[in-house]
Amino acid sequence: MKKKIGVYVCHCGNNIADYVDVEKVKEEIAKEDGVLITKTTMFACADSTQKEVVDDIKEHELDGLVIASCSPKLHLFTFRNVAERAGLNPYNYVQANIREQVSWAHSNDPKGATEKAIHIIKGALAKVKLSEALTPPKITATNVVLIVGAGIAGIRAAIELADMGTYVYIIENQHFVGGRTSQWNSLFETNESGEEVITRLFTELKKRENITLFTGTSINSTSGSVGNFEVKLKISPRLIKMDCVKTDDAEFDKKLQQAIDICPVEVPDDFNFNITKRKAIYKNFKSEFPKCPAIDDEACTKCGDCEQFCEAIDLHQKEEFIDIKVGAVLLATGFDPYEPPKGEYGYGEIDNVITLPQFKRLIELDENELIYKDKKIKSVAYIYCVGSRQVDGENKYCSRYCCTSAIHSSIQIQNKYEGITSYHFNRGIRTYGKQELLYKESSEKGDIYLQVDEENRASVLVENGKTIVKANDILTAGKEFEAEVDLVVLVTGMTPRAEKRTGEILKVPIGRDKFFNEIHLKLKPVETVIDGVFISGACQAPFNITEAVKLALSAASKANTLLNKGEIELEPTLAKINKGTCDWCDECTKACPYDAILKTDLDGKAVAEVIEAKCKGCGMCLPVCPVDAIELIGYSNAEMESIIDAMIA
Amino acid sequence: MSQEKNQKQYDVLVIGGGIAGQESGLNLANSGYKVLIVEKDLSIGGKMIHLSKVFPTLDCAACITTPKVSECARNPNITILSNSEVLEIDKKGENEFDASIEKRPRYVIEDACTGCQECEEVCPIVVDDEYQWDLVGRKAVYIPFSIANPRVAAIDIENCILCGACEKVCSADAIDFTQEMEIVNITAKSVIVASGYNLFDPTQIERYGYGKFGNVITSMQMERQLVPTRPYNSVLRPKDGKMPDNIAYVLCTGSRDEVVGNPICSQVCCMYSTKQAQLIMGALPMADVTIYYLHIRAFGKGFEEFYQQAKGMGVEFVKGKIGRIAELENGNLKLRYEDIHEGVVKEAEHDLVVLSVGILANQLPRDLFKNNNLDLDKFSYVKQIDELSNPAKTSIDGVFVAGAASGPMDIPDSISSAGAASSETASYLRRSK
Amino acid sequence: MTAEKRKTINVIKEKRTVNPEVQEKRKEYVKLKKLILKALESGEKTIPQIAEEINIPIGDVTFTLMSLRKYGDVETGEIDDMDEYYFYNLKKK
Amino acid sequence: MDTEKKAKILVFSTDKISDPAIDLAGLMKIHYSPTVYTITVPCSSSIKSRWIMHAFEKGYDGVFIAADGTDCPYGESCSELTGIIVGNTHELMKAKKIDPARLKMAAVCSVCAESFVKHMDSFTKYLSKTENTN
Repeated sequence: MKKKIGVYVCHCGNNIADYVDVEKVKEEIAKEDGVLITKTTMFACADSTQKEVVDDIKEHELDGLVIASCSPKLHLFTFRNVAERAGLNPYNYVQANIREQVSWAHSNDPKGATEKAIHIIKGALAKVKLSEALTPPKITATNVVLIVGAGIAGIRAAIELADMGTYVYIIENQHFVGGRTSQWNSLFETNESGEEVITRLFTELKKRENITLFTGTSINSTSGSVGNFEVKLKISPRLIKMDCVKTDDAEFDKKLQQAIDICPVEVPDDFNFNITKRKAIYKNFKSEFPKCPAIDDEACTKCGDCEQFCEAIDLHQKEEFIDIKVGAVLLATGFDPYEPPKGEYGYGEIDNVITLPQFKRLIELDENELIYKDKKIKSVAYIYCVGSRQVDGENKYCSRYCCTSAIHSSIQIQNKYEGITSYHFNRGIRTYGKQELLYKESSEKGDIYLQVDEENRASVLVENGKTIVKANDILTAGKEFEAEVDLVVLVTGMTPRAEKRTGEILKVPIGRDKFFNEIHLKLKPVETVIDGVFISGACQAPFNITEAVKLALSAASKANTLLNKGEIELEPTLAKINKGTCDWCDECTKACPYDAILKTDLDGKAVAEVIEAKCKGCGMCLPVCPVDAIELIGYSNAEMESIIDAMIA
Repeated sequence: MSQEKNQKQYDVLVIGGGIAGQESGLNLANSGYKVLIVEKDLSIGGKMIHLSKVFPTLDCAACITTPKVSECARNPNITILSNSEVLEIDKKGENEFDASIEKRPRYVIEDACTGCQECEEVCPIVVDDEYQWDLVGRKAVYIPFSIANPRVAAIDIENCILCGACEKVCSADAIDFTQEMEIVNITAKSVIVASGYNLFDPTQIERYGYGKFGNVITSMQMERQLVPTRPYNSVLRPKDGKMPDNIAYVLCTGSRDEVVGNPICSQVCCMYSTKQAQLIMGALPMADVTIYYLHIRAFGKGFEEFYQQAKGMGVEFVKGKIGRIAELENGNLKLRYEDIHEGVVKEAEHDLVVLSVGILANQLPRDLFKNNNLDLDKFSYVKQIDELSNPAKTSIDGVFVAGAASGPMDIPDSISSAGAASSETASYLRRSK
Repeated sequence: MTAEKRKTINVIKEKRTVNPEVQEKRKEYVKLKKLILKALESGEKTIPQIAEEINIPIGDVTFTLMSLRKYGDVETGEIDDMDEYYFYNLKKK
Repeated sequence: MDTEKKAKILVFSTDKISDPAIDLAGLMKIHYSPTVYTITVPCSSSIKSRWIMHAFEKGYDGVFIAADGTDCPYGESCSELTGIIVGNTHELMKAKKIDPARLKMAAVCSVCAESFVKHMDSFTKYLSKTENTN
């Protein structure tokens, strides 16, 4: 039992002190048994306070420490470090959360909040009194990272990790790498084309010996945990033997082309967002990587016509599974463009209403004249915020990239084709930062900007065979404006991937916007609550390419730091079996998800034993024991019951 | 503080101890690299440590910076030189940068000072407190601010009358007037430029009357009024201490403005103003807040929702262009503006006007490098020469850029940019080893 | 303490001279400080009340008063009936 | 209403999933009764019936398990196991003539701040009512 405990009650500026009477809390706590020092402090986390606590622990030889401040999710480690620096075991430190769960939650009731703070701290005191000094076990960690998604974020992270000395598996569920970036033509950040950037990066990727790429591959299942994940990968059949395909072999290319030509199956080409069709044998663009076409297994009728032309084709390929061992997983799975439901601004009903991604493909495909469905385009109306900033729909968020992307496309068609009039029906242009210059350039080129708001949106209708966009323009005091246009481009935003399985297998939490959720936007922007699982890029929120790459590189840095020492310190919260009481009934082994409990022999009696390296401290074995012979370190009956007592006392 | 104070060789020299410098320094230090952070200010923490709460999560800036600040200060692989400035960097070859650093005297022995503030009490001088953006005074010997790191006193020698009172009273014998400016020469294998940004000076826009009208303040001055360690007891007008009840924000002050030479958007003002408006409504429940804007750039994760929340709380957003601000006899301000929704010129009276000042490039990196050219963009930000695939890469191999040194950026963007810089630096160091 | 207290101030005095403007500003501040503290001797006052009583520009009064408050000479009282101006008191030390 | 004695509720939350949601409720300043006290455990399937029974003995009016549900980082068996714990404890409660409705369980995801507060409000209301009728 600890007898010399120091308790510090944090004002947190006025975050706590405005609602909790910290002086009263201090007085009440000072009366408790075993409490030697009680102090209040403006910012417990400030370096000066940390120093003061260290000095106090040393001077008064404190044997327990309680800091009542914010959520332990923010500062548990900060204060455990404080304890450690003063020579106190970090597990003799307990944090009482009197901000998130007291002052903020009950800011409407200062008296109630003060009472609750006292109870919460008493609970923390009860815990610290019974706390044991613990040393965290270390596990070996594999310095290997699995990157899911070979779009720009994934490829960039792969190269960087490889250069920092980490082995990388990178998987892509498509048969080709490059993700969304490869689908874009000119990129607004630098005017390079997506294809160029991906080609450049893929060349770099191929140079690294410590990167293995699997295309057509997804995660089938995982087990294990940080440092040692075991992942089963599912490789779907490409139906063309990749190793048969030679580069710069004109003869071979000819044969492949013949095979493509003979293929009788035509399906919408999703690389071009379905504005064109492709065969069941396909590749996305000229320099697509890997440099080998693929056969769309779902679309292919297996007629076998192609096989006669090309020996590389193998319609009998089956899906394969391989097992890999990795220390961490980095998700860079990207986004799906918002797909408007039929009828939203005439989409799917009016012939010449398309989405921004479709428009971008169209610009890429139309070399000299902008033609859509055999009609030469002389005027374009852009309708912004389609699928973003929805008032009634689910997507409340702004998709961040689309204003700039639409404006950039508009500039691009001015430069590439002659005499096109552009109308931008926007809800406030969000060309933040240097992107503002594009907005300026487009306005100077004569693009017409009309602003609408949530209540008065633009509408698209057909009158006498002509497509008309109507709106009340805020910029001209709400005057009704009408434009007859050849093409309507719906500036669609980003949505989370429709493919949910990867996130579900890895149990990555999702946020209110349904994108993957990081732990903290500012403190831990690429970490998730699942240790060893990182996220980066557009799978966590809409981002443009530069931003996604920055996040990918951040995640690479964090993953490398986690694994490069070859070992990771774990929490020492492990299950412990009271072998005297144990009657070996097997219930605990059945409950344990990690196979961490074994049958062993104790002087002729069969008893259970915990394998420490496997135990993750979840405690699932605790309640199933019929004789109550298992305790979790830090959560023993004595501790739990004394906390329960203390909080109501 | 690092034990290896006199070390002369580092893997990485980080210029700037703000959030970007700290984040990249910490990442690299945690991977085992030796890092030197040079901070020109008396404390590390940059701009962020002075902010109140941060958008869109409304957690307090101090709660996020102080742990990072103390982690930096404690990390055995990090050495910090505060109150110091890099004068010149000479690239001698791959992995070899010679830097000379000016270490200015504090006139206080850092290790001896306990931060007790007894010296402040006896100092007879009161001058503008730059850490409170001149809203209140400070002494000539002073601790910069309560959560400064290091939290030790310094003497502002320009404003000192050399009375010696501080030295007499200091029980720790920490005052030392014999200190002189030192030049520290070090070598580093790589450099991260994380020198941040400057705020736009609104005296350049005369028609807003900043500096002339006491109740026209900058957003940074409002920010200080909203922190726990604020200069006044409440949000008050600096001219007469009146509690304002009708506050106006003028967005795009010094941004998107060709006339002042800054045509780009500052990326943060819309959101920090929206945040301040929410905080003001908490601090002064009776006050009305009007935000005059051109476009609201609520683009980041959770920003749009935050903007809608502010509207829901009753913050008034007026799409309008401010023409001129005039001061009335009672200290109130009259704003002439073009109401874009209605297409007419209007006037409105407010009792406090906050200018949402934009951000500008820090000029420091411009002439730092000898014999090498550090390319800048046309707004004097450090140029990212391969923005899409190597966002931290600059025109000098081995020199990387982090945070707002490469352009306007909010905190999450600065942190991810710093993450990228640390990662690119680490692989550079490994590649060229 | 065994050794006599150091006096490094004498070292710097030989090297530096004090800018006369700084001395001027100090005199200004001391004068204002005295006036404000004196004005508050007769009881709590708002900033406009002090400014009127001592006949000093109100902006200067606010700055000096707030500095006095920061260094513990003055404390904040209640707000006036109009919810406009706070009263300030002398702080008993 | 305010003078009424508020029901004391013990909440078992989990480190990684439901406790962050309770924190988030605070961050968003959504209020609930201040007589709700939280104990954090690694996983909701580690809660022993004896702890819950102990709480009732000591005078808590209600016990609420903010379960991980399918989000549990430790495995999918969590929900099922937590359900069994609640079932077993209900039996023990019946034997001691404690209204089984005084123990509740619901899955609370890491961002389910609003749903947590709703649970607290309705549970507080229920417990206050039963107390009055008892």
